[in-house]
This record gives sequence, structure tokens and C-alpha cells, in this order.
Amino acid sequence: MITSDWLHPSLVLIAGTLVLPLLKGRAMQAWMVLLPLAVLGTLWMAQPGEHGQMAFLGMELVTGRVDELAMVFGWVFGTVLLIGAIYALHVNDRVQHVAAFLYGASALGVVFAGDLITLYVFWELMVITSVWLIWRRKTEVSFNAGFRYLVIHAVGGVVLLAGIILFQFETGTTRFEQIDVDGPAFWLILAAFMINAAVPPLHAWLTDAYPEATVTGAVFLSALTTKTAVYTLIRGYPGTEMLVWMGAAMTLYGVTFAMLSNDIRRLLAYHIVSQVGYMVTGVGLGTALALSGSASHAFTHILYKALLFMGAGAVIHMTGRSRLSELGGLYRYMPWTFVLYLIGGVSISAFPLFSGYVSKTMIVEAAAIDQRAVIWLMLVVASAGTFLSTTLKLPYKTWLGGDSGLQPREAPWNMLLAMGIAAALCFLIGIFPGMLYALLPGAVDFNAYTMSVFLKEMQVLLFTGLAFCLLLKYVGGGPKISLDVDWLYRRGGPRLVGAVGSAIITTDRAIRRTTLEHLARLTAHVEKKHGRDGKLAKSWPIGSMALWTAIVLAMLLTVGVYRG
Amino acid sequence: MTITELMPFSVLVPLIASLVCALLPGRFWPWAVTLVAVIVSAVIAAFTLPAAAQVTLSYAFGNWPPPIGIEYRVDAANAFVALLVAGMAAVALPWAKKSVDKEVPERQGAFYALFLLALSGLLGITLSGDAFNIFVFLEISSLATYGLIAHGSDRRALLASFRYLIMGTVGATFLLIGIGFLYIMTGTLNLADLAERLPEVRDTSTVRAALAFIIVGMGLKLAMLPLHLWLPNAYTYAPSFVTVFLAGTATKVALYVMLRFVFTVFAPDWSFVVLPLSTVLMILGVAGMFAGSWVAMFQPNIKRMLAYSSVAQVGYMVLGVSLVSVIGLSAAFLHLFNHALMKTALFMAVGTVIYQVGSARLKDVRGLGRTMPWTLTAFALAGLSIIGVPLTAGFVSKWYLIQAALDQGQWFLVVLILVTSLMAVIYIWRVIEAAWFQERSIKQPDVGEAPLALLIPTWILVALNFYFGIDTRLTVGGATAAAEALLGGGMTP
Amino acid sequence: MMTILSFINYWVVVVLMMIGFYCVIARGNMAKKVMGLNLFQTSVFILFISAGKIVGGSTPILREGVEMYSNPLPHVLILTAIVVGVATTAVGLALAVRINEAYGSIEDDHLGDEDDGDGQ
Amino acid sequence: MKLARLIEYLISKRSVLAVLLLVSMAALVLVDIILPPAYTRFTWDAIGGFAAFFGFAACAALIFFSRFLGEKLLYRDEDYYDDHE
Repeated sequence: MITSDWLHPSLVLIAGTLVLPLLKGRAMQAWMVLLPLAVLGTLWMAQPGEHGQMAFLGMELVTGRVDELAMVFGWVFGTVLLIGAIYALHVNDRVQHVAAFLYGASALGVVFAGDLITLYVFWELMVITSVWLIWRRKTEVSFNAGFRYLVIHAVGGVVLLAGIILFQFETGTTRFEQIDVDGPAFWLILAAFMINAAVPPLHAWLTDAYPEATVTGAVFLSALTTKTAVYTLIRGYPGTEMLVWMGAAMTLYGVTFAMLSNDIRRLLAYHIVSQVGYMVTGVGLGTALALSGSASHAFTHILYKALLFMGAGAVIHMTGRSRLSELGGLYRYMPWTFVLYLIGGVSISAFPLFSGYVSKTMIVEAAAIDQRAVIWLMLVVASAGTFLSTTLKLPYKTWLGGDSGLQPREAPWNMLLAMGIAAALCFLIGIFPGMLYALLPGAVDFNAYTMSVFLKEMQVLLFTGLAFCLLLKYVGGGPKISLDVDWLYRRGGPRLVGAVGSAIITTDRAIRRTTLEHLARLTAHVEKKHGRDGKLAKSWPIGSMALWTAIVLAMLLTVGVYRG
Repeated sequence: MTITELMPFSVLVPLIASLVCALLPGRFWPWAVTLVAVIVSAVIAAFTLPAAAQVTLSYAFGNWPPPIGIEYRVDAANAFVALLVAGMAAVALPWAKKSVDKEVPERQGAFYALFLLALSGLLGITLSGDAFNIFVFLEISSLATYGLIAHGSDRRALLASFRYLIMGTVGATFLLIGIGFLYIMTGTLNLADLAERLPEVRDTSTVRAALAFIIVGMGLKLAMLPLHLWLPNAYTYAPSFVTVFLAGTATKVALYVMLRFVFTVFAPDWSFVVLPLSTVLMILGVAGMFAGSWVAMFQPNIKRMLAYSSVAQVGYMVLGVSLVSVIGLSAAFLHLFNHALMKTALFMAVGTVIYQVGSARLKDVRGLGRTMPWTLTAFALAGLSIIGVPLTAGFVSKWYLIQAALDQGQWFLVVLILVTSLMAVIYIWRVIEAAWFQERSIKQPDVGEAPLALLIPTWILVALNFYFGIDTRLTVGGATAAAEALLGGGMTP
Repeated sequence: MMTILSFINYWVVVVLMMIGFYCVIARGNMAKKVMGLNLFQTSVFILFISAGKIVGGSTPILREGVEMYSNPLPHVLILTAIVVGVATTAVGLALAVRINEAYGSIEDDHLGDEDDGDGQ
Repeated sequence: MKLARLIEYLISKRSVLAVLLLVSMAALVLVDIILPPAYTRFTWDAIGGFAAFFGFAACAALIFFSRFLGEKLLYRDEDYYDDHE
């Protein structure tokens, strides 16, 4: 994996993480900041091309494929690792830090994997490491949620593996380029990618588990899993028509359910679904502009979503509460968190001058160029909904609104610093989109700051705000939870199993009773025949072992001797 | 001395050492003598494999030329299995010291003598080129094994040993009957000679019956479903070290004998035609995979769970054989090797738990993840291998098995293999959950981490699991050479 | 009829083998099981020995004036096999003694369910 | 706590801010109506102020639709999953 011109960032990160458990206090904190910097350093030195080839089972593995698409994701993953590490500096839980870094390493591994086997390995590693970020909250709810998360991803992993095996069998290669085979391999791999991209109805693991993660873990979670899936979709399935519609549906599904959420991080989690929907739509459109849009939206999304999760996390960290219905009036005590969160909010809502604007408008514009009227309208509705719940409803109910009586202190300096860095980046990208566009594969022929784009965006946003102010009393909420697809396996499944189970038990009892009656009669019969010592039916277990031997032998003999 | 002349010593050294060992008093010297003998034997086996892969080695005892004299005839297939057996013994022995001291405190001389006898018996089976010799060595190793199992501290070990004795003897006698039929028909016992002479007489029911008897006999020793019933108890109640050793070797050697007869003595284009072997083995293999994994998911005792998992793993090997192709057979050989690696590691980890806690019940493992992290992590990592996660040895053999199945267009087998892998996830997970996610009850004694003497060999095996999961040249090369040696190059894949 | 009679040795073997195997399957007493096993093995020995017999052949000892010998090899083999058989019987019976000490019974049927559940 | 005081100040001046905002919104719509559309990919591109109308409608629709969905179908008490897990 190491050559003179290539040092795999995952390898650096994994090796560095192994040292982490040995350190304490300041040394550990310094190491936590140094590690992501080292990763960024290796990315800086990475030369385009293919590195780290290995032979494995007669296939050639490429552990390091460096091209522009991979680098876009590499850079942003490295950055968010740095931000997340700073945000988590105060946490004195090594397991969490180790898990977070290994999780980051595996996400980087997926992105640089040039073949499906390597990808699969890191894909699975990502699941195993990330689940600890949920479990380390150490509540029963989070354990159960983490367990469901694990099970669903385990199933997804098997689906992916099955797809890869079939793909290898049909094409004779495991190189990861656009997946262009017909038949089950195509669908299995796509399904596995869609599970990780949280495409409804395969999304419930995300909105179920992320709100139960640790405060700092959620930052990493929100950044990595779904975005590696977006990367794999861009690479493997550009221009798949189905994805256009699924993506657009995702955007609406996310915003609708976000409206119903009372937990602040669940609300934000539904907006991950919604935002990833834009990226999936872009992948489905498949034009150069749309794909650039997806990649850059993933880039900006990671930063502002991390910022939002950090803001919400800071509130939870300082108040211990996460329900909108229990928060309110915090602006006096946590003003910096409020302002920094708002920067994330206006970024996700795609206000001009902020990062979301320069990437989301690209996808919307690509849909317009493609003349997809319905898709365009759906995306605009979703963008109104995004503004509505992340930037209006959530901050309003958390920081403004009615006073909840809470008087927390401002979040610790490291949290604010991490949020500050993220906010600065959101702002910078919004002002100098050229920096982002320069990273993208291929020349980007798009300017977000034209009068027409600006006018449309501002009108949608401001009038959404107007509607919010006018209809404030109708905005849903209250101490409720809303059902989602996870109901199927949390309640529906168990109920079904229960019903089927009791049916089976009843039938089984009936069958056994009759069988036993017959058996008893048979035994009596045999005993009568064989006298007192006739133990054919009873002698267990040597008898039954020997009997089985005789049966198998008799089978083979009959077939072999008398038929042959 | 050439390697041909040296080769018989891998059998002779443990055999002679066992006599010495039986007389030695105390706890240290029997173990030390055993260790030296096993290492010598393993080194010889290690030198034999590359030589045998080049050209078939033949050593005639007492300078009586075969087929009249007794011959050791070694090609890549035997050399591969012999190296596995001797190698596993060599890795297991350093681990044995502590564990045996605790579980078999007295008369260790006799214990190690039995172990050496079992080892030399197993090696004798693999190296011998003479059918009757195979039977004799089989009985030597089996008798020694019964004695070893009976050393278990639980009284049920006696029962398990007795039951194994009955079934093992039946199996060996079946083999003898088969050999007898072959001798009656051909007048020779030399395997190579048999292979030459059989084609003239193979259209008789006697020869077909011989094949059936040999398959059933070896199926018993191999613990192929439904002939596996002796195995779970034997593995559960035997001393940990015995389980560690047997799990990696005994069933593997039985599989080798079965393959040697089916493929070399009777040519596969005959044996798979007269009996519906392909179908029978496939059904039994798949049934074993399922039944073994299924039962394993519900076992309250980890050792027993792993024993049932072994039944399932044997199912994979039998499945590979049933595909009758070079790649299928390679997969079987690969899994034979890899399974030895992972099962030995798992049993070692469990043995270490038993050493510390005195029990392998799931409820006694609760909360141990925190107090014995190294042991339980080793278990979890070896568990990954048995599940078949990439980068582990288990993945490699399953990959080849799946390729072999796809090669024959047997799509459903792929599904079955993946489903049984998921079942493996469940039974391994149960241990992990107990170790890390459940609290130790107050009544249970607190225990610390196990001594290094137990941990280091376990971790070496875990490391090997990963090494052979990444660098597959040695295993895949060896397995393919073994498969080709058995198929004699005559069969097209 | 002739064929049946001319294969009389094989019939003896088959009958003995069946009796032995039935004992193993049906008898609960471990000593009886071992005996059944012994019978079963002995039948195989007879199979080998009778295969080596040549009608009109003499014992395979080099002597003046004798041209036809029985095949000596089966005798040699079976000598070994008998030793193995004796060893097996001995181990089996020894185990039965130990089981009797531990459980107070050697009825296989009765020992199955005792302290069942989980071992160690 | 200077920042908190600044926010406090802004909140106290919220009516002024609201007027400013409304004026700028009106200006936006006006500009959109006056300026000739850059593209006419969709029919509504030619309609000035369509985006404003659509944004308002979308927001209202989302509010009412989600409320309807929640109350008629999806809302449960917070301990809904507790008893079974």
C-alpha cells in the first residue's frame, strides 16, 4: 500500500489511531488534531493515478485510485475529520475517538478503492466502526438503535457482496467503474449503495440511529456514510433514470418527515435524507453539470450538515435536552452557538453568499436544462421545506420562541472553534465558489451568481419565510414521535412473527400430539414384538447414530449395487 | 539423506517419542519431549510439501519394492494435509502447557504419549500409500483419541468418549470391509496399484459396495451429516487442548482419506457415475451447513456451539467435493486448511476462557470483554474468519467455493452459502454480545486477563487467519496442487 | 442352491455382521454394545481370511511336495486387525468401567438425559 | 455576552426589520416582473414573481400536509416503542 509517491491516507489514519489509546490528556488532544492534519498532508502529496496494487485471489486489487472525483471526497472527509476531532476534544472516551478515526479511515478507503473488493472491505469496516459512535452514548435506546443500524447494514453488506460476486462472475473483473451489466449484479450493487445513501424506503436506519448517537459521533456519522454512498453512486450509476425520480422523492420525503420531528437531531437527520436526494437526482440526471452538482453538493453538504449537527449537539451537550417542545429562549445563553448554527442554516437553505447556494443551484439548473419540469418543481418545494424547518422552525423553537426556563452556559471553546471553522468554510465557498469548482472533475461551466438564479432563489426563500411567519400557529409539533418505515421491523415485523409464531406453535402442538399418539402406539407395538429387551425405539444415542450409519450405507448400497 | 528418506520420520519420531513420553514422570519433561518431537515432525512435513509438489515421493519400507512391500507415497495432496496436521500440532503445543496442567494435573506422561500416538496415527494415514496401513493408523489415532477425550474433567467426557469409540470403530470397520472387497477383487492393497488394477473389475457390484462402505466409514470419521452425532459431545467434554488439536486435524484427515479413495483409487469419472455421489454429497453438505449452523445458534455452551459449527464447516468442504472440479476440490482443500486455522484459534480462545473462568457457558462469559479483552478480541477476530469476512482466511475459501458453484451454474448454492454465513454471524455475535454488552453478575467471580503463554499462540493463529486471508499464494497454490494431484490431471474442470 | 452354498463363507460373514450391528444399535448395555462391536469386527476378519483360502491349498508354510498354498497375506493382515480389535475392546470396556464408577450404571439409555443442558 | 445583547437589540427592533424585509421582497418581485426572463425553458419562467408565489404555496402546503399526515397517520406517543424493546 505504500510506494514512494503514494501513502494511503487510510493507512496513515489507522496507524495513527493505533497510537491513540496509549495517550492521555493534552497529548491525546494534540494527537487528535494532528492526525486529520496528517491525512490532509497525505492528500496534498497524492499523485493522480493508480497506486497500491495487490494480487488477491487471482484478481488485481487497486487500493489507491486517485482521480479528481475521489480527491473531492478525500478533501472534504479530511476536513470534516479535523473539524469533528476539534469538536470532540473535550470528550474523554477513547473508544469513541478510535471508532471515529477508524470510521473516517474506512470512508477514505472506500473513496480511494479502485476495485469492488477493496471497496467492500472498507464498506464493512465503516459499519463496524461507526456503530460504536451510537453505542457509546450508553443508553438502552441507543444500544437498540445501534443494533438495528448494525443489522440493516449487515444485510446491506451481504447484498453488496452477492452483487460483487455476480459482477465478477459476469464481467470477469472487479474494477469499480460504471456498473454496466444487466441482471441481478446491477440491481444488487445498486440496492446496497441505496441502503447506505438512505434512499426511502431503505432510509430508516439513518433517522432511527443518528439522533441516538453521541453528541460528537453524530457529526462524523452525518458526514461520512451517506456521502460515501453518493460517491459510489456517482462512480457506478451515473445517468440511471430511476435515480432521478427516487432522488426527487427523497427530497420531499425528507422535508415532510422533518416537519413532523420533535427531536432536533432527528429533524436534521431527515434533512440528510432530503439533501442526499438532491445528489441522487444529480446522479440520475447524469449530465456533466448534474454530476458536478452532486459532487459539489456532497462537499458543501458535509460541511454545513456537520455545522448543524454540531450546533444541535452543543445544545444537547449543554442542556441535556433534545426535544423542540422542551427548548426555547436560549439565545441569551448560547448566542454564539445560535449565530453559528444560523450560518449552517442559511447554507443548507442555499442563501446566496453561502455554500449551499453554489452547489444546489447547480443540480436544480441541470434539471432545468434537461427540461424536467416536475423534477424541478419538486426540488424547489424541497428547498422551501429545507429553509422552513432547519433555518426557521428549529432555531425559532430552540433559541427564540417561548422561554423554557433553561439557563445553560455557552458551549465550550473547542465546540465553538470547530463550528467556527465549519461556518467560515461555508461562507468562503459561498463567496469564492471557484475554489470548489476547481476541485471538481472536468471544467465546470456554471455560474451561480447570475441575476436569474439569484432572483428565483431569493423569492422562494423569502416568501417561504413569509408563509412561516403567517402560518406559525399551524406548524406541527409537540411531544410526539412519528412513525416511519422502521415501524415495519420494530413493531410490524415482531407482530407478524408473533402471529405466525403462535400459529406455528398451535399447529406444532397439534401435530406433535397426534404424532406422539401414533408413536406411542407404534412403540407399544414394537415392544410387544421385541419383548422386554426390544429397545430399538429407545436406545439413544449410540443406537440412533449407528442407525443413521446403517441408513446411509443402505442408501448408497441399494443405489450402487442393485441399480448399477 | 534425501527428503524421501527423511519423510517417514515425521511419523516415526512422534511414535517413538510417545514410548519415551509414557515413561517420563512429572509435568515438564513429557511436554518438552512432545514439543521437540512435534517440531521435528512439522519441520520434516514442511520440507516434504515443496518436494512432493514437484514429483511424487515414494519410500519403500525395508527395501521391499511396492506393491509387495509397504510404501509411503506422497504427492501434493498428502503433503498438504500432513503439513497441516503437524503444523497445527506444533502451534497448539505451546498453548497446551498451561491448559493441560490445569485440566489434566496427573499422569501427564500418559496423556502426552496418547497425544503423540494420535498425531503419528494421523500423519501415518496421510503419508501411507497402502490401504491396510491406512486402516491400522486410523485405529491407532482413534484409540489414542478416545483415551484423550476420556481425560476430560466432566464425567460426561467418558460417555462421549465411549460413544465416539463405538461409532469410530464402526466407521473404521466399514473402511476395512471396503478395503477387504477391493483386496478380494484385485489382490493388492497398494493404492497406486489398486488404481491400476481396478478398471478391469470395476463393473462389479463388489467394487461398488466397497466404495459405498468406504464413503460411509469415512463419512463417520468426518462427521458428515447425519453421521456427525458423536462429534459435539466429544469436542465439548474433551480437555480443551484435545479439542483444539482434534478440531484442526482429525476430521480433515478423514476427509483426505475419503478423497484419496474416491478420486485416486476409483477414478472420479467412475465413482461419481456409479453412485449418485455428486447429488448425495451435495445434499449432505448443504444439510450439514444448515443443520450445523442452525443448532449452533442455540447452544448455551460455546464449545458445543463451535463443535456444531464444525459440522457446518465440514458441510462446506463436502459441498466443494461434490462439485467434482479442480476449483471445487481446491475450495474443499482450502477450507480444510483455513477451517483448521480458524477453528483452532476459536477453540484456543474458548480454552483460555475455560482456563480462567472454568466454564465455557455463554452466561459465564458475560462481561468478560472488559476483563479479558485480549482473549475475547481474539475470539471475535477468529469469528470474523468463520463468518467469512474479507481479509480473513475464511473469506478466501468461501470465495473459491462460490466460484466453483458459479462455475457449475449452481446459483442457489451461492445463496445458501451466504445465508449460512449470516447464521455464523448470529452465533458468533451471541458470544460478542455476552462478552461486551452484558454485565457480569455479582455472584460470578472477577477474573483477569489470561497468561501470555495462552494468549500468544492464540494470537499467532489469529494473525495467521489474517495473513492467509491476504496473502493467498501459499494456501491457494497448495490447495490447487493438492486438487490437481487427486484429480490426476485427467479430469477437465 | 449351489451358489448359495458355495458362498457359505460370505453368508456367515453377513449374518454375523448383522447380529453384531444389531447389538450395537439395539442393546443399551455398554458391555453388550462392545461385544456386538467385537462380533461385527470378527465377521470382517472372517471375510478377509476366507478370501485368502484356496480350495485344496495348504497352510502357507514352505514344505517339500506342496505346491498350492493359501494366500498368507490376509492372515498377516488379520493378525494385525485382531490386535487392533482387542485394543478397541479393551479401551471400550475400560471406559465402561469408568462410566460405571462415575454414573453407577452402564445402561446407555439411562445416561443420556442426566445432567443435560450445558457442559463444563 | 455582547453578542446576546446585539441579538436582543435586533429582536426589539423586529417590526423595523419586518418592514425592511417586506420592502425588499416587494422589490425582488418587481425586479423579476420588469426584467425580461433569461430563459424560457419552462412556461413559468416567463411569469414574473412565479418563484415567490410558488415558494409561499409550497411552504403552506408542506405545513398543512405534514400536519395532516402526522395527526391522521403517523403521530404516536413518545413511549410508543418502549414497551416492546
